[in-house]
Amino acid sequence: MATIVTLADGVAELVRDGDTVAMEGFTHLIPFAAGHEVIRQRRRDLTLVRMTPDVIYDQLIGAGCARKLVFSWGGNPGVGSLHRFRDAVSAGWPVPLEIEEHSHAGMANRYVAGASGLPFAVLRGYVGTDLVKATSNIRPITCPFTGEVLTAVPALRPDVAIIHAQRADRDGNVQMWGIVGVQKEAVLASTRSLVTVEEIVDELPPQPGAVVLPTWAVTRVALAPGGSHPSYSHGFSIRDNDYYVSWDAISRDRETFTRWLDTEVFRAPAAAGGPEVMA
Amino acid sequence: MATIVTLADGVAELVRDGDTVAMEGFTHLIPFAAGHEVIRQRRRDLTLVRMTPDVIYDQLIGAGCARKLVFSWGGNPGVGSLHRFRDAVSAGWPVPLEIEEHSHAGMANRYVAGASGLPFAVLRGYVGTDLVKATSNIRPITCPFTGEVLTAVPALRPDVAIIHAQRADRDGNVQMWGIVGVQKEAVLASTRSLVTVEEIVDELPPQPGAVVLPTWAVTRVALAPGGSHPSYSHGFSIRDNDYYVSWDAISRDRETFTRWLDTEVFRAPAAAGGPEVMA
Amino acid sequence: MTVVTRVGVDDVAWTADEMMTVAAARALRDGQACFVGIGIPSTAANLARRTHAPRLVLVYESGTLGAKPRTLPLSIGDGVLAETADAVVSVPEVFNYWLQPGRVDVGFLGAAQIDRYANINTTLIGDDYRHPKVRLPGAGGAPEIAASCPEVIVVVRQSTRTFVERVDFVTSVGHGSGPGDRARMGLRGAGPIMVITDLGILKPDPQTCVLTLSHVHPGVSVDKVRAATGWDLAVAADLAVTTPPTDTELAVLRELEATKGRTP
Amino acid sequence: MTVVTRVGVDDVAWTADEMMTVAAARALRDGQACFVGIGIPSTAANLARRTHAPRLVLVYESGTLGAKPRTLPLSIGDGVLAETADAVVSVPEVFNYWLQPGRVDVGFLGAAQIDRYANINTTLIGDDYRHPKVRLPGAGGAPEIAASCPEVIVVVRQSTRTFVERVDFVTSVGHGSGPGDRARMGLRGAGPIMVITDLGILKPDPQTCVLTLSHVHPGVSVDKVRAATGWDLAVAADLAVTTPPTDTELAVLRELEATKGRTP
Repeated sequence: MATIVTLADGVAELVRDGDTVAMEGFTHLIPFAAGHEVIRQRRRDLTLVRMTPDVIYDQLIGAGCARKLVFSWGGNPGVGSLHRFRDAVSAGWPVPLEIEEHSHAGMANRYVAGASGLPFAVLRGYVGTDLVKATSNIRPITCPFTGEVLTAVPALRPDVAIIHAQRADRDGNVQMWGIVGVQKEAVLASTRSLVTVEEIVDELPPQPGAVVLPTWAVTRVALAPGGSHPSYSHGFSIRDNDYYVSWDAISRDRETFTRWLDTEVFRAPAAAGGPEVMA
Repeated sequence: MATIVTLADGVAELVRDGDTVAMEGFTHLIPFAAGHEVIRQRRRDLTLVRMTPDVIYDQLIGAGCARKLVFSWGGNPGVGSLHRFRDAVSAGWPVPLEIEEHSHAGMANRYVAGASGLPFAVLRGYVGTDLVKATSNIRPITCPFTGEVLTAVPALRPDVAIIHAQRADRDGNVQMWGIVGVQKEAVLASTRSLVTVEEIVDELPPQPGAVVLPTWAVTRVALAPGGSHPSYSHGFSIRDNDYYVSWDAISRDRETFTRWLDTEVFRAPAAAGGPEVMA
Repeated sequence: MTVVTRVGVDDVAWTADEMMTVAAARALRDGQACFVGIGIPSTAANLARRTHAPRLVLVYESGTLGAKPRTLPLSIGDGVLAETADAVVSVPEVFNYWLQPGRVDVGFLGAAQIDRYANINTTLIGDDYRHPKVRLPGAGGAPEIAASCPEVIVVVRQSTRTFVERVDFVTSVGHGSGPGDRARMGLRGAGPIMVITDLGILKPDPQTCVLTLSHVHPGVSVDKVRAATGWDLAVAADLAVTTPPTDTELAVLRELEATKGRTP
Repeated sequence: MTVVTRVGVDDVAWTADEMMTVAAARALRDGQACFVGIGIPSTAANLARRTHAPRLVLVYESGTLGAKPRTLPLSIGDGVLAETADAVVSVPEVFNYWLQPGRVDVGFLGAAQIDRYANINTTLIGDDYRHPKVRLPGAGGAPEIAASCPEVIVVVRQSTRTFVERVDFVTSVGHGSGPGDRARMGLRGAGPIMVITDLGILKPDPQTCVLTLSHVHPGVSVDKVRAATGWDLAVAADLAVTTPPTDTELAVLRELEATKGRTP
């Protein structure tokens, strides 16, 4: 059963140096507040997993939290490149970053395999691309009935998944809706999970399009209203596009970035979720 | 794009002698009206696929429509055995019935593979059971990363899927909710599909828990209010348990059954869906 | 089965099925997730939820996670299960994301035949698959429940017809042909930890995996259980008598049975 | 890219990007389902839906099937896509149930580099994977769109930097190394049937699969296209000039662009 904790306590308890951490949210419901808390707690040597590492992972990488990135598309959506990611890959700043690169279909299926308790997933993918050479864990697999050769990818089994959702109830059942991405699979594939939410309510009202993660499939829930900013939480907030645009200039330069990190993350309080807010 | 037709026309167009036909609905939303129409149109040599062949398949088998049954659990739920199924298997009445037997997990994954355009699915299943000896298409598969041996089952690719849903709009988009079973997968795995619905509306109102099949993934939609009776359509009808109980006596005897077939199916009109009702 | 066994004082009375259901309910711990089939398992799980295990999570193979039915369902796919569930998922999802990874702590299974290693047959009676003496419903979700649930509890009425030396068809693997067999097959759950019958409770011997009588229900003799078993039944050194159903258990159970299939 | 190409009469004017977007929109047929990425593909698909293809089904990899955005989305996961979609599914589902079986008729792709066989690179520039000259975003959904959509249309601005003899990294397979290669690889879609640029339209030669100039946009010379191509570009015998954007197309396109990212 998931218990409700503060964001700071949740990160302190669940995220350890050296862990493999998946923060998911496909454009929508990106767990920025939790990511910033991971930076604030100065976690190191993380293997960061995410289909679409965008601004939040650029920040984590620039802050030196990661030693490896497992991903399928890394960019600032609608804006351009991730400068901290590039700097880490090409110049090793602030620490070298190993990469493991897949396609979206491959990553999604790797989470599905993890969520399903299977060691691998099968898909029609990667064939003929140079990803097969660049990434070691893409292998052919033969259909035992037709002889057709397909592609296998290994399950993802992160130590901890971190996602943001709209709501939880006091028992720790989690509800999210709108574009739900791969978050259910990320949570179910991971050993532990932390879910930040916009609000904690007595009862989850039925909601069209909602995915519910029962409390017994979640480890910790933390209140973090606005915790997906600058992405959005459908029904609660809208995307802050200016933030994404301005990130380009902030992240381009190591010094500007370091200043931003200091002001906006290290000196900022945990976004929300002090015990008083939880009442 | 799905077009809206009468049930009689839909069955006449989509279901052909010798076809592999999947009628799905897991206790809920069982397409009885469509099944009766298949009997009325005297289809023959069908390979019937269904996870839980219950009363509707007992009726189709007893009416001589099937030459083969692919399934994972065959019974009259909460009541007992399927007498027409037993009679066909053991005495070949009215025609011999070949069977291909799986587990639920195997059947569900076979539909998933079909829906996904893959030739097979992988699961942890069947190992150590006599199903492996009884059924030819269950094979071991080795994980190319860990060396672990798992089980593969081939994709299901029926010629036609038939399901019942609560609603469609006039464009042929289909909406169902409550226990949604394996119907989406059955439709997506099949070459053609027929969906009977409780009502056809101008616009599908958002509905918690709803699965929507877009019109471009469906072949034909037919109006058949009450078309899931004696099973139920969540929000429209409740299960007619007396029917299930009384089926035991009706089906036990060939003559009683033949009389029932004549009165309740052959002499009954298509449940609904005449053009006038569709307006 | 409506034989009433009168035990001790005259005003205490319950049927053997009631004792079996109560014993099955007691085997469930609060907070566990339980994969429930229709019939006695569903009744027992709902009884447990109304007595000592209010936070028991009921998972039905129809895809209802955390169903809290107000009335006893007639089938695993009753509307009351969907209406009261924490989440309703597709059938592929319930098997792949929930059962297969071992997320559902306990699986409840029935049996048409069960052997000394708790292997289960629900497929057919007879020795020819193509021409069975009796054709049974088949596997359903049982093989993978037996494979993947961390623990399995079997609930079945005891007779020599059911408790056989060797099942005619292994539908669901218990302990295979003995110690170490599950591990060799790659089955990740512990398999059947308990078989609860209308006469008593059997548990696999920790050394041999052979089902051994650990409890007799009140008023049932060991000889009676032995006579209802198709192999030479061993009896545990510390054989106990099952605690009789309490007044509360019986009252709640009977109230529950009366709601069966009723519209809530 | 805001260069205005003035063509013919003085009052007709559009940018090269507008011509490219209009040409891309025209390539979509009514009733098709189209896998849409953000940027020009999304603009073109939305333009098509507002002009000649009102029943075009827009599928975004975020899982929105049949999105009908009232404003141009800023990302593939904007709320307006979910709100207006026929169905919102999970990301694994959009790839497994919808893209992989070939249910989405047309895939729209961009490119950082594209070669004569329409193989696409969106991963990196340079010849050392571990130490690239320029690191690009990577694959995203493109490899499987290129593999599984029955048809692929590439939309990309044309220059020798982009149209190269050989891509530095094959992120998504076009026609591989020539005729028959897709079939040998087991790729089930037809691959790129058209590359639409700001200068013209290229199509794979039916015999050789080599991209060949089939259209030049109004006011663009063949020499200009050749000069923007990193290989010796062949020209189709029946080379045509693209029909200029109509007033309606331009008006709708500009109105659409003005809505970008606006709350509807």
